[in-house]
Amino acid sequence: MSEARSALPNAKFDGIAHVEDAGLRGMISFRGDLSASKVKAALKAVSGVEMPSQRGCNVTGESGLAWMSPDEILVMVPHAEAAAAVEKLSKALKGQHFMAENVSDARAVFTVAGKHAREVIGKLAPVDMGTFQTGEIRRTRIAQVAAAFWMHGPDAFTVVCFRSGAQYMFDVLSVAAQSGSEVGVY
Amino acid sequence: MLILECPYCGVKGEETEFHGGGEAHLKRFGPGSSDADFETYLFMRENPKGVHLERWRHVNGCGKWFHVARCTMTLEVFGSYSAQTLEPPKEIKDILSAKRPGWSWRNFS
Amino acid sequence: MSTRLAKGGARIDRSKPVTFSFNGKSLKGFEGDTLASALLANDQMMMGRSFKYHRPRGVVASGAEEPNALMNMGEGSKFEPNQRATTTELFEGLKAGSQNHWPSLEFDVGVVNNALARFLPAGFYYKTFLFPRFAWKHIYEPIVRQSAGLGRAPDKETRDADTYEHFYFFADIVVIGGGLAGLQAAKTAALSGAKVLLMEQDPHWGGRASVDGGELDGAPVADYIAALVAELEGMENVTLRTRMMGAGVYDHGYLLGYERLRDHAPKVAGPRHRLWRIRAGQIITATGAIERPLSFAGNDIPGVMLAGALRDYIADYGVSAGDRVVVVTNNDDAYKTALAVKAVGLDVPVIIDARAAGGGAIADEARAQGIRIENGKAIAKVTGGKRVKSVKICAQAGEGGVLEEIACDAVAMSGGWSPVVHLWSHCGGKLVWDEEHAMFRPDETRPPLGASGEGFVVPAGAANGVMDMGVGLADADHAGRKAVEALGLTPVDVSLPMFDQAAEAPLEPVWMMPQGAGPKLRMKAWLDYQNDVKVSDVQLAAREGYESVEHTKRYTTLGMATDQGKLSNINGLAVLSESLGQAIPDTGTTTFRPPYTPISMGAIGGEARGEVFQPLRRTPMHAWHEAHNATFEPVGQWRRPYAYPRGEESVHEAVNREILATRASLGLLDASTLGKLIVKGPDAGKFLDMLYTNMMSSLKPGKCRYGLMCSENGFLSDDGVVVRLDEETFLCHTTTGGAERIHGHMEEWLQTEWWDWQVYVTNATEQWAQIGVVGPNSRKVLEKLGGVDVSKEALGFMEYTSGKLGGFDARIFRISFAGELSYEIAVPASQGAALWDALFEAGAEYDATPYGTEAMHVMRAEKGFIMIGDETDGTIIPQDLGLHWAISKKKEDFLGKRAQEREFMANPERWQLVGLETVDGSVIPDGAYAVSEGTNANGQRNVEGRVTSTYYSPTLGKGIAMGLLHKGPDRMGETVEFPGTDGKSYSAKVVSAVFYDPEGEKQNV
Amino acid sequence: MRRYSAFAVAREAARFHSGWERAWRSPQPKKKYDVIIVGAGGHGLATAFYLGKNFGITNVAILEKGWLGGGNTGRNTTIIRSNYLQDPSAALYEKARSLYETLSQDLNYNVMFSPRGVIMLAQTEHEVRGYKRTAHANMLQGVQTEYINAARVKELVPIIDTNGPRYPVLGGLYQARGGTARHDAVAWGYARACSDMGMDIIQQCEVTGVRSSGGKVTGVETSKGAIDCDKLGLVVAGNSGALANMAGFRLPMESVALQALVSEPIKPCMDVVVMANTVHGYMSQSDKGEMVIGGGTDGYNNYTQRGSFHHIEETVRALVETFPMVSRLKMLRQWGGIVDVTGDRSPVIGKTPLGNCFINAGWGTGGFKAIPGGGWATAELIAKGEPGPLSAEFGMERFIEGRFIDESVAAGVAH
Repeated sequence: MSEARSALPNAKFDGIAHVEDAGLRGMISFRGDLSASKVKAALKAVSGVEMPSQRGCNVTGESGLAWMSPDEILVMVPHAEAAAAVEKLSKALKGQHFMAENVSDARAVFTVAGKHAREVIGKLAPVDMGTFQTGEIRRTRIAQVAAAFWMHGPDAFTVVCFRSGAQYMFDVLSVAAQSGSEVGVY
Repeated sequence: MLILECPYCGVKGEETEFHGGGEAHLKRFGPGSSDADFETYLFMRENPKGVHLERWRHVNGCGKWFHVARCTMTLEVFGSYSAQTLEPPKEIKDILSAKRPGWSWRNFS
Repeated sequence: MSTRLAKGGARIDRSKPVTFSFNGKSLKGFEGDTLASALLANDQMMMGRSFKYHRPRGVVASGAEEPNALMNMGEGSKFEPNQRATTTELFEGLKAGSQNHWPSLEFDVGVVNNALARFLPAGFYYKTFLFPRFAWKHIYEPIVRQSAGLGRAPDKETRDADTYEHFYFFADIVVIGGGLAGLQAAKTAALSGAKVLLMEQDPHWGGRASVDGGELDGAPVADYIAALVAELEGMENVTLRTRMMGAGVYDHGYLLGYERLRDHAPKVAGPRHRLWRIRAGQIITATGAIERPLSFAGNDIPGVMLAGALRDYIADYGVSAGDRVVVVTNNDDAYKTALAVKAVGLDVPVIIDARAAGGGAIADEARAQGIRIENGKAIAKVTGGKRVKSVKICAQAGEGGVLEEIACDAVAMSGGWSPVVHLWSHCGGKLVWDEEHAMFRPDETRPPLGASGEGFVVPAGAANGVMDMGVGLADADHAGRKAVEALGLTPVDVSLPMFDQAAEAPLEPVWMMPQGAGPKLRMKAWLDYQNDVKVSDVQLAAREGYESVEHTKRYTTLGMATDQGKLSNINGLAVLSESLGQAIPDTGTTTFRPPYTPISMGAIGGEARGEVFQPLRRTPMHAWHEAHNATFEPVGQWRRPYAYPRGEESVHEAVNREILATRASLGLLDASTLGKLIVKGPDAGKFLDMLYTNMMSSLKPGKCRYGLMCSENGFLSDDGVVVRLDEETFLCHTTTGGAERIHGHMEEWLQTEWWDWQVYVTNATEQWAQIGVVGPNSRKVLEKLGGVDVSKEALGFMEYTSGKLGGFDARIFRISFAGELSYEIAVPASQGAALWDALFEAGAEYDATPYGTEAMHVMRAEKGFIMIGDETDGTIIPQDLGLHWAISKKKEDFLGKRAQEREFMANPERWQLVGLETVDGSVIPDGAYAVSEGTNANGQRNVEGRVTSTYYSPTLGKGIAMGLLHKGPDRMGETVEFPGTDGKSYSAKVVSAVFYDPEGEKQNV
Repeated sequence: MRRYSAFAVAREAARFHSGWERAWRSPQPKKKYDVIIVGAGGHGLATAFYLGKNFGITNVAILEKGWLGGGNTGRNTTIIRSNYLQDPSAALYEKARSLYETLSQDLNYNVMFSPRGVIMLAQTEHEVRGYKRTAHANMLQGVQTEYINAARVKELVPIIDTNGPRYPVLGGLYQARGGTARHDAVAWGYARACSDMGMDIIQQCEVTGVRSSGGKVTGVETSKGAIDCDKLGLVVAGNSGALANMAGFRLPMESVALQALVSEPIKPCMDVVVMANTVHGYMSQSDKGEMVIGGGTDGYNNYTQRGSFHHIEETVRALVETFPMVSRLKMLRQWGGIVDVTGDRSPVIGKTPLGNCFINAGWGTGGFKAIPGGGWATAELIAKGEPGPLSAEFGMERFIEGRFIDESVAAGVAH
């Protein structure tokens, strides 16, 4: 079989910020009792990071955990390891009521980086980008679709949406990053 | 353009992150119920001028349903609370009593 | 004449000339000019024609309140009508043209309306044009429409060449208006630690504060402003924006900021407008005040201007409106205009002051300058046509007997000032009538209420009715403090500059000039310039019983023009109140609605246009479809291939070919859009039993079952195949449009009704690319890929397996929607395109044919399978469709069960699903109804059924249809009539809905 | 009543229009009326008018808490059409539309009914089928409509972009005799005619209570005192819930804000009314030249007559996409009205739990076009005490029986 493909391999746009397809990421939608120590241990074992607090996001490299709701965590691992991670979680939590569903291919991931990256997001999402910080994840709306984002570095954002909307997301981010559209507030 | 606070993820978001779900605390009537009860459950609405208890979902967010106490005349929001309850909690009732003395809504007051 | 003065003009740069054109004529202005000031500098006082009477109109104001000077601007894909000359910054190459006239501004045929004005009073159209009946639509209305309207419509094929965007911004305190009050309020708020956004609609800070000179703390006002701006610019917690208007205040502190980025620099790259969607903790409205005209006969003749505007043009642009300027007023402020005119060496023949006692200290100053002042006098009439020629003076107390005629070429009028209360009022802030200053100002005890139930708007300075500069600064500081306190912060003390204001004589309200003016004068005294509403019109409305202010507004169109009554509202209210013999506050105001001044539709739409107008969802195989000439159809936000025409083939021919190829050998369908919901947990079976009409808890792992979902109101809402993946896990397929809806539906019931049930749901729709492999050779092609045993024995009909199919991580479902041997293969989306290619490669020897949604529809109809959205329309219950077999009798409860027991739902008279075959093989038109004898009580033809799906079946070579028919299943073999809108009637025989392979032999091989 | 005509205007011009009499009287309430109508909006006034005209009942008071015609009658986008799918709706709206044809003459007041045509765009295959179905239904219902193709749409509406990148126009349902009317004039014309029949229109008179005894209404309490009546009609749109509450029953309705906006006026560029349901926007051009644009409803109960701006954004971008030149126009004014929406989004004209109290409500977003028909049917209901054929299907009992009148069908759900 051929190589697994992201929705928009190598898509790039340069304007007041740099927008780029981030390729495939391993993502597991985990639902369960987040306060259970067994669950915490299992999640740490597959991701290598501590359980984040409410709306928190602990990411190192391609792995990490992001708080999605009181009973949902997004587990991130390298794309090729997602299926194995699901297996590992299932084994560790056998007998418990939980769900670990591989949703890696249901997502598209972009990075938005540069001095005006905050403004690009701020044009599209109803979120106070003046106070947004590393370590937070925000699930919200970007233009007309549901999305989530966090910061993976200073002035650098990771944006996640559904795969089917990848082209739309790339296009709206590019429009928002068009040359000459600096707002100049951050 | 309302601002609502989701009691699950703590986000204070604008209305476009949410989806209104109509009147709160409806009692479901299933097979065996009377026609009148069933009609009331599906169609009859308080539609009050003033304090209203209603359901919202944080659809562009954490996905959770929750309840909101709101005034339909001023759009003042008194508070939001868990979806997993059959009546507004005491804190919400206290706020309502303080801000709208004598309030009542269906059989709550 | 109006002209450029030799000196002066704080806003213009005389070293930078700018060339522009007006009505095709090339003219010169300076950088910093507005279009209006540049036109005046070129002696172009007349700038347009009025709406109704097509009277010549000159500019009256210098800002956003201008009702007359509206222009057609630009060309081609950047053409835009109704641009206000007073707020249009001049730029090189600007092209403007005046509006609402034919053939030209100077000579307009429409002015005939003016001659007939006496026959065209307010609301005349309600009383006339009544006969003959057809004439309104065909004769009168077209004339009225052509005569009305203002600017030219953009060309019908115009696609706006500019771009627009939105921006979300959050601030503790937003100050609207960058005049002295706004700057001061922002300073107080910022020093107290609040995050502040300050916006100003003009390109300049300071508003009108520096127009009249004066000193603050011993320094010129302009210097004080510059220092204040510099101080604010240096503060981290302050954002300053010019060219940004506070357009509207909405609930919960939502505020629209309309930023005009490129209107003054159209050649620079970047968005033209940016609409800021601001969430403010507190809003301070420092929006200033607007001067009121006076109502005297001829007050609309070009050259009659607001006194403040006339002096703005002198101070800001070095432009004089005329050489001989008569000033007419009821207050002291207008005297400043007389002094300003005099100061640049032009003549003020007279100041006409309606007050018997005249003005205060400033009047003495004017007198000392040698200006003649006439107290207790009024203008009886202004003479002139396209330009003021003279004024006739009379006593204010009288009826207009002319005492004297004075030649002049401009009239500066002032009826007092009204605070700009629009933004205060948008969200429910109330007003109070200030008798002393004759104005409505914000009632601070009744502000608009925010999310917390507390007020969130604070007025400041002139917008709060405080016209005095020194007191205004204190008021602004107070507003800043109040807003800071409302946020729970502690305001810091800010020292305020000293300002010496000379004592002013009080204003005297003058609503008609002269007071006893008769009908002839009142018919020439304009209230609303643009819409041609006169004092006599409002009086007529009152006489006829249109007494509510809203009635008067709507009957006369007062305040409904593009300026939304900024100049006319208060004067109109006063005339109405007088006519009704009641106090002005008893009459009240009309409602202030956003936006403050009109904002571009482009900006409102923002980035959402063209390709990103709405999200378009694509499957992993989308690029292949595009490359293979697919015609698409939108299904929800998805776009699915409808058919794949080849060469010269029509879409219809392609559909037929796709069907025949599939039935004969092998068809491939991109079914990735089907919803796929994972339902897992100890209570998953119990949960699905409630959601589906069928019993799902009894399904064995590895098996598939077709299920129906109803709303709680009983109607069929979705269908699909449910697969039990393992003991605790189900995969529920939904329709293409249904995934998000059904996912939400499941979460709603789990979270709000059965929250103690142990079930989790995830929407895994897009994790999987899904391909329908359909046709007698489908098994062969899968076997060719290899890796999974898909034989009849290993994988029976309605069974599921998974494994490495040709190297792909596949889930394989043996289900059929076409009635053939068929499989649906799901692989992770990242592998979807590759599998699709692999199937075509392996299937080449079987003539693997891609087919689209239309072929899918026809094939399912040939099999009598229902389609959600075709057989159902939100009013259909499963029983109507003969789906009783899918409704569990054993279950006590499921969503919709109780509803289906209601009288009308259980009624055996409901129409039932049948098949239909036309007698002559033709295709029944979409949507046709079956008729029965007679008509109902409302005279409508009785009907007994309707077509729900109708197609040409290439398999059977004739038209087939499904439909709902009264007692249908009992009427097999009968013929029913379907009249078409094409004038033909279609006779159809009632048959079984399963047209193809009724025994199911094809799919069970 | 002095008749209106061009001649009358000319005669008055000679004396500076000093001789015009009041369009309607401003009376004090009497102690008792045969019928009290609560609500002097279009439907209330029309109900009163047809009570007088069709049944000779003129001892009628119409009570209005604000000013007549000041609710949704004066806040809508003035569209008139009857291309409804379901038989009961088509009958009612076509009755209304046909009455509009002669309303100016019937009332001697120019309501400017302009049958300029209404097109509902089909932009998906699903809509194509839905509108073809409606066309077939309309043919049998006696409603003149036709399904037209994209080229014909472009011919009728030159400013439309039928080849938009996202939702190309595939065709449309065209009702040539649909159109618009001057909304205020409809209320004013009915008011003048009612007043002329001797009915009392009492403005600034808020009903604060409904008095009843033995299951029958005896009168109402108002801000101008108690008034008795033999029969009571509640015709108060968004305030129906509150009135029903006073009368002691609940309604299958909720009140939400519906928004609209107008552009600045421009010279004529669009002669028909266009509704684009896929993208949620509709637009027409008023005689003044403004583009009149209708938007959507908020998803929550609201009595503030204000709505959320994002609905305006959705509507405007839909129109910019459908009519690209709109991008270069400006929004002059936006506003909201409170509409009462029922469980099946069709109106209620029917009896209430109180024997002599009747209700006309629940028009949602479509009340204006129905005014003459709604008034006609409600008058019949009040006069006879039982619904006539026009309103027979619109009683509240349909919710208990599960017998809905669902007009969303043609738009339907996606497949």
